Amino acid sequence: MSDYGFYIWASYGVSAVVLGGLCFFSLTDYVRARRALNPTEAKV
Amino acid sequence: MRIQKTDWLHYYANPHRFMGLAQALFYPLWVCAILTLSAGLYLGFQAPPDYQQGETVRIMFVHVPAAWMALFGYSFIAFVSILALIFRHPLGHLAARAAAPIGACFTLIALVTGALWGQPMWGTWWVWDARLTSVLVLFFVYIGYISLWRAIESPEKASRAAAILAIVGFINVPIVKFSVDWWNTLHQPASVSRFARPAIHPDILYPLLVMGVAFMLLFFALLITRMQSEILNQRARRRLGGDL
Amino acid sequence: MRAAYSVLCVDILLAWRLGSISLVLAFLFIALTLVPFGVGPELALLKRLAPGLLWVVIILALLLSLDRLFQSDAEDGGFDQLMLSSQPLELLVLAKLVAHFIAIILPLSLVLPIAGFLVNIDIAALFPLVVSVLVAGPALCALGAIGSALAVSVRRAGLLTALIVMPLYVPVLVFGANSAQMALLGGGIALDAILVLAAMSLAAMLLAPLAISAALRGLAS
Amino acid sequence: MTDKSAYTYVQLDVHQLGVRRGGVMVISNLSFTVKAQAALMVSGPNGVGKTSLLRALSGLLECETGVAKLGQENLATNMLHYVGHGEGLKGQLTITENLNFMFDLLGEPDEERPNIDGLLSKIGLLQQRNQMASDLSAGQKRRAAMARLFMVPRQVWLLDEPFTALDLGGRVWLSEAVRAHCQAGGIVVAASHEPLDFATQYLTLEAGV
Repeated sequence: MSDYGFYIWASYGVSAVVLGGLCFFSLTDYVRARRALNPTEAKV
Repeated sequence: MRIQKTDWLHYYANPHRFMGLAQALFYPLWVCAILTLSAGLYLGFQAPPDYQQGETVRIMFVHVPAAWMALFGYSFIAFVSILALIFRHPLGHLAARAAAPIGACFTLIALVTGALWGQPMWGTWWVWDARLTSVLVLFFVYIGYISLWRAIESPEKASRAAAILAIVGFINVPIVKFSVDWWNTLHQPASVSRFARPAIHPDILYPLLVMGVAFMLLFFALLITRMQSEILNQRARRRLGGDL
Repeated sequence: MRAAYSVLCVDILLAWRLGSISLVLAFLFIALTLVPFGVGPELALLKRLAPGLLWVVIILALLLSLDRLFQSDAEDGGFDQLMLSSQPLELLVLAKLVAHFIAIILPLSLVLPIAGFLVNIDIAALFPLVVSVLVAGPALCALGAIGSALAVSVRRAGLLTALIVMPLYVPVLVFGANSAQMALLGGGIALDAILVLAAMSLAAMLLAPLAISAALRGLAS
Repeated sequence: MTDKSAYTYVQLDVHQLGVRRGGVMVISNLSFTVKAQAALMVSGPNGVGKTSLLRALSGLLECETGVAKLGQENLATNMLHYVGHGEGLKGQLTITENLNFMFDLLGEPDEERPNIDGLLSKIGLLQQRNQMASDLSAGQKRRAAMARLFMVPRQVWLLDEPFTALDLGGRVWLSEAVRAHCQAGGIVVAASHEPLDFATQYLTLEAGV
């Protein structure tokens, strides 16, 4: 793995950053939308 | 609008019913996605190096499933756009809009990992190979689609325009693939397709499939999350509008 | 048919009076002038690049002309008239596409021999190039018009239209430019590529009016 | 349809109309009837959906719900004229060219072309016949847009703010045209903020229904 370690780790790293970022933003958006509606919404 | 009770597709046309389903699926989907992803990663690093590509074969475990998801994501968008445009399914536009950034991210991953794999293999970051080029065009299609959503203010107009673009783009993608294939034979007649190898070894195949399933689960987990936020935001806006 | 014919004539007349074509031609020549500054004035290199360069520049020039294709109609209420016509909107849209072909692509392909000399085009490649542009022209108009129609309600639609249209243009560019390029290798006209272009043009001219009308019905109001 | 006096006397029924615009229902569940030979004036504050109503009736805007019937038939494009805010004139065409184009679009394929000069004198633009539409004043453009009403006979006229930019003479002239049209069995629906002297029926839209 030593020769190509950089490329492999970079691949996984980029994927993790992109997907992780997408998950993070999707989930925080979701939580924010929930919070914004919660105080006024009867059933959660 | 007449809703037939027997038609499962229209049963979930109602956002409230959809929210119920989405909430029931929310945790199971996320948990399954994360578990499968861990399993896939584990299998990927356990797999022995490939006899041709050596250790770099591990890049394939993200690259190939990401490319699958890039295509699947766009097909999904086109499919729900047809549902929305022709059968007037109200959740179609919502699903298409929520799926676009997810598909674009997978496409980006496929491109970047493709380049990172190309550098050690061919000594260059980018080759104008038919597959890579098609995926690049697909990425631009995604970007155009997302930009169109953002550029049009009125939600009905935006959803209509985006749905038409999704369908047009869906017809376009195979034509791009076909034309780029032809173009490739013209310029590098002896090129060997890099992915087509006689029978993939099971050591490689299993991690690949597990990662594929993991990405698919992740896609749907993200999809229902994004769709739910969209519905909640719509409700909030409507409530705000009602108060004013 | 009278309505469609009238749309065709009026659009050509308007393009003529507004001078759209002179702008497009000016852009074509200016863009071509920039090329030797960029890649160097070496004639052999230019000769090899010429067909592809001309094709790329034509596509960029066309993108400029697409911007206003439907927007002026949307602004002055012209679409309301088209939609209230006794004729189907699809037919009138088709007439507009044909008008755009006649008003922009025809003159563009006529000046190609002159423009070609700026980049030292091979005489052998010239005729195939003009043929490929003419055969691909309807597809270029139709696909570009889809982008223009989708972005019709966006105020500064230029970049957005380009972004939407570029991927649609890829197959046309591939077959168009390469059919002309093949002539450099001494093959004459690449008939199979021209046939593919013709098929694309036909399909685009048939299908694009449906997509455009569907878009305009919901967007132009 | 060829003879103006040959309209059958029917009423226009609008039933449970719903129109969505910008994500909200601007009109919901609106029902009303315009009697035969009547001119309905639609009024109401800004943003209440007057223009949307006219555009929905004309078919330019898709309705979420509801139906409009002229007599027994569904109201269709070839039964109506719509004159809205955009005049639909091409700035770089002369008035004569514009009117010819208008006729080509609106007329049935076998319909005979009316005398354009006669039409121009009727709307008071004969002197401007060879001027580019972009050179006309707002009122003159408005008159030119109204020319379609006399060019192709259609039973229902949908007029959005018909008096805007028209001078006194223009208003008198338009009112007379509307009365004559109603006399012949036509129906007019006009949205306006200012009083319309030709109105025989009134509908006030209210916000927040």
